[in-house]
Amino acid sequence: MKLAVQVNEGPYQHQASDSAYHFTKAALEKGHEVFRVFFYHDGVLNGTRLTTPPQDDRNIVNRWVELAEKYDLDLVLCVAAAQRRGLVDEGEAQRNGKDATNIAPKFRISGLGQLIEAAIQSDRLVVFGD
Amino acid sequence: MKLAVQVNEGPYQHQASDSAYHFTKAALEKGHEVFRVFFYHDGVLNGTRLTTPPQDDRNIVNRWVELAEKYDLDLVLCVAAAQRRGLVDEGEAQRNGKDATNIAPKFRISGLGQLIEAAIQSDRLVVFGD
Amino acid sequence: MSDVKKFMYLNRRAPYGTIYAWESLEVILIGAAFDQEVSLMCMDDGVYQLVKGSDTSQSDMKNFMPTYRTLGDYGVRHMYVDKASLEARGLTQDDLIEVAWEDFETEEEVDNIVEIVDADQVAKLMAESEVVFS
Amino acid sequence: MSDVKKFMYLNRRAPYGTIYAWESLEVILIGAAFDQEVSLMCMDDGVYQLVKGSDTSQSDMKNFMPTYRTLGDYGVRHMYVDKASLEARGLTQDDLIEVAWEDFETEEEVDNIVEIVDADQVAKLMAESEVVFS
Amino acid sequence: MADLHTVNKSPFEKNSLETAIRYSMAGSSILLLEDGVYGATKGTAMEGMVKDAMGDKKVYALRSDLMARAIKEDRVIDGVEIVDYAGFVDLVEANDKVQAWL
Amino acid sequence: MADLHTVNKSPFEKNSLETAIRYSMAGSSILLLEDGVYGATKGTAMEGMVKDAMGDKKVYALRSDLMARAIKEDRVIDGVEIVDYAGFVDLVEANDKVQAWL
Repeated sequence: MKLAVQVNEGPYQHQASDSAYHFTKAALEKGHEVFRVFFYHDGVLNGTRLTTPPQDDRNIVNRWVELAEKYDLDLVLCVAAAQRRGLVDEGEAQRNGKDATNIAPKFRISGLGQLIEAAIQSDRLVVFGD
Repeated sequence: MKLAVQVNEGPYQHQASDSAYHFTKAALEKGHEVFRVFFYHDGVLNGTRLTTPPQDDRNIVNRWVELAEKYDLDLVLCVAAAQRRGLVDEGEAQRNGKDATNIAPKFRISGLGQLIEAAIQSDRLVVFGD
Repeated sequence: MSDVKKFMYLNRRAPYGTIYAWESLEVILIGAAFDQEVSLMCMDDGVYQLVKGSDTSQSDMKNFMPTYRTLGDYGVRHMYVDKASLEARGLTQDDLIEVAWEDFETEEEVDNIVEIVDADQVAKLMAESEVVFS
Repeated sequence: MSDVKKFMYLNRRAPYGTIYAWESLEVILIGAAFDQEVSLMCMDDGVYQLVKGSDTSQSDMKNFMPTYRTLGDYGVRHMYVDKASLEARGLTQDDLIEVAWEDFETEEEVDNIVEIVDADQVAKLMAESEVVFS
Repeated sequence: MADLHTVNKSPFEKNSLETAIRYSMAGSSILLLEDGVYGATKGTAMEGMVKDAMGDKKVYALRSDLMARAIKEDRVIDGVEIVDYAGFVDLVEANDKVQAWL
Repeated sequence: MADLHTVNKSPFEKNSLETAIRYSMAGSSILLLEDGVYGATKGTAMEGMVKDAMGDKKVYALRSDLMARAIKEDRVIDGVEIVDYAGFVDLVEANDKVQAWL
C-alpha cells in the first residue's frame, strides 16, 4: 500500500506528531511505501534543527530525521505555513531577507500542491492533528 | 494596576496571542503598568524573528516588538519551553551547541521563576491560551 | 487508478479562533489546479465558516471569509452544511453565503452550491468520497 | 500586599495528548522556591492527571506521572479533585495516587492531601485563591 | 470578593463555558472572547444555559470578536454587555482576580 | 465500502467521538488513539454511547495510548479490540479510506 501522511501539530505541544511518527515507522517496517509526509499548520515546527529537548525525553525532530535517512522518506514542510511560523531554509532566507536558517536536514520546504499530489498518488491519506 | 500577562499559544495557529496583544496594548494605553509578558508552552514561538507572514496579514511578532519598544515591556520566553520548540538566543546557542539563533529583538529567554515572580509582584495575572 | 479522485474537505472548526479554517481554505485554492472532484462538508463549528457578514476591521486579522464565495471558481462543486449543526447554533440558510458555480465548457450554471443536508446524507456523502482532508 | 499569596493551579487537561499537564507541573515544581500557599485543582479531564498506573514503555514518551506523588515535598498543601468530573469518568479515590505532606518545622503530617470536593467547594476554593494559573 | 472568568472556547466545541458557569460564585463576571463569543448568540442550544447564568452573574462579550464572527448586536442575548479591549481592562481592574477557563 | 474513522480526542472534552459515531456508516471501524482512548473505558458517562455504536460498527483502541493513560485491559469495554501501531497500519489497509475526526 502507498501512504501519504499529514501532520498538523508541532512537536511536544500535541501528541499528533508522536502518533504520526509511530504510524509511519510501523508502516515502513511492514514494507509499505510512504509516498510523502506532509507537515501543515503548526506541523511545520517538526522541521527545526534548533530544538534541545530534555535529556530524559524523546527527540522528536531527530527521530523524523533518522527515519528519513533509513527509508529515504520525503519530509515536506508547507511553505505558507512555514513562513507564518518562522521555519526557514537557505532559499527562503534569501527570498525573504532572513539572516539565519533553522530547518533540519532531510526536511524540505515546498508548496501545498505537494499535499494534493500525495493524496492523488497514494492509496490512503492518513491525517494526524489536534 | 500592575499586570502580569501569560501567553500560552504560538502566533497565527490560535488567536490567544492576538488577544493577549490587544489586551496588553489597551492596558498600557490606559496607563496601567505591565510588569511582564511571559510566553509559555507554544507561546514561546511568538519570539522568533524568522517569520514572514503574508503581506496582507498582521505581523504578530513585530507587533510585540514594537509594543515593547514603545513601552519598555519585558517579554520573556520560558527557557524549558523554548528548548523543546527550538527558540534560541546567543546564550542558548552556545550552551546547546546550536549553529544559529532565531530570537527576535526585545525578547529574552529566562526561567519559569519569572512567571511566578510576575504573579507575586502584580495585582493581576491574565492568561491567554487554548 | 483514475487520476480524478473524489475529494472531501471536512471543516469542523470555527474561523478566527484558530487558523485551521483559513489554512484549510488555502488547500482548496491550491488544490483547484489538480482538477479533482471536490466537495466541502461543514459540520459542528465548521458551519460558522459560511456565515455571512464577518467584519474584522476591529480585530487586525485578515478577513478571509469573502474567499469562500469564490470557491465555485476554484472547482468546488458542492458545499454541504450539516443540518443538525446549523440548527443547534440557531442558524438558517438565510445566514449563510451563496456560492455560484458554472461549468465553462457546458455552460451549466448553479446559482448556489451551498446545500443543507441531514445526518444520513452527510454519512453517505463522506462514505462516497475517496479522500477526506481534515 | 503580603508576599505570600494563595496560588491555585487549575488543571483541566488529560496528560500526554497535549503537553499542558506536564508543563503545568513544571511551573509548580519551580514555584516551590517562592514559598507561596499552593493548591492544585483537578477538574474535567484534569482528574486523569492523578490516576495511578501510567506506563509509557510502549509510547516513547517521558512518564511524568510519578512526579505528582512528590508534590507534597514541593510545598503543595492541597490537591483537590472535582467529584462530578471523577464520577463522569467512572473513577473513584481508589484509582488516584496518594500524596503525603509534612511540615518539617511543626512535624505536622498528612497521609494524603488528595481530596475529593463537590461543586460548591470547588467554587469556594477557587474564589478564595488570589492567583489562578491556567 | 468577585472574580472575572474568561471563556474563549465555543460552547459547542468544549464545555468551558458550562464549567465556568457552574464553578463560579454568584456575583462573578464572565467575559466571552475569541470563539467564546458564540455563547452570547440568541437562539442557540446554549441560550438557556447563558440566560440562567445571568440570574446571578454578569455576562460580557468582546466586540471585535463578535464582529469578526458576524454576530450582529441584535443577535446577542439581551443583557449581555458588549465591551472593547479597554472595557476588558476595566473588568480586570474591577474584579479581585482573573480566572481563564482555557 | 468501509472506512476507518480515527478519534484522538477525549469524549469528555470534545464531541469528536459522538460525531464520528453519528456520521459513519454501518460496517465502519472506529480507532481510538491519543486522548481518544478514554472513550474505551468501562463505567464512564460515555460507555452507553460506545456500546450502542458497537451494534453495527467495530471499535478499536491503541494499546500504547491505553497504557500511558493507565487504562488496564480489564477496564476496557468488552468487545473493543486493542491494537498496536502495526494493527493500526493493517486497519488502514483493510479499509477503503481513513477519516480523521480531529
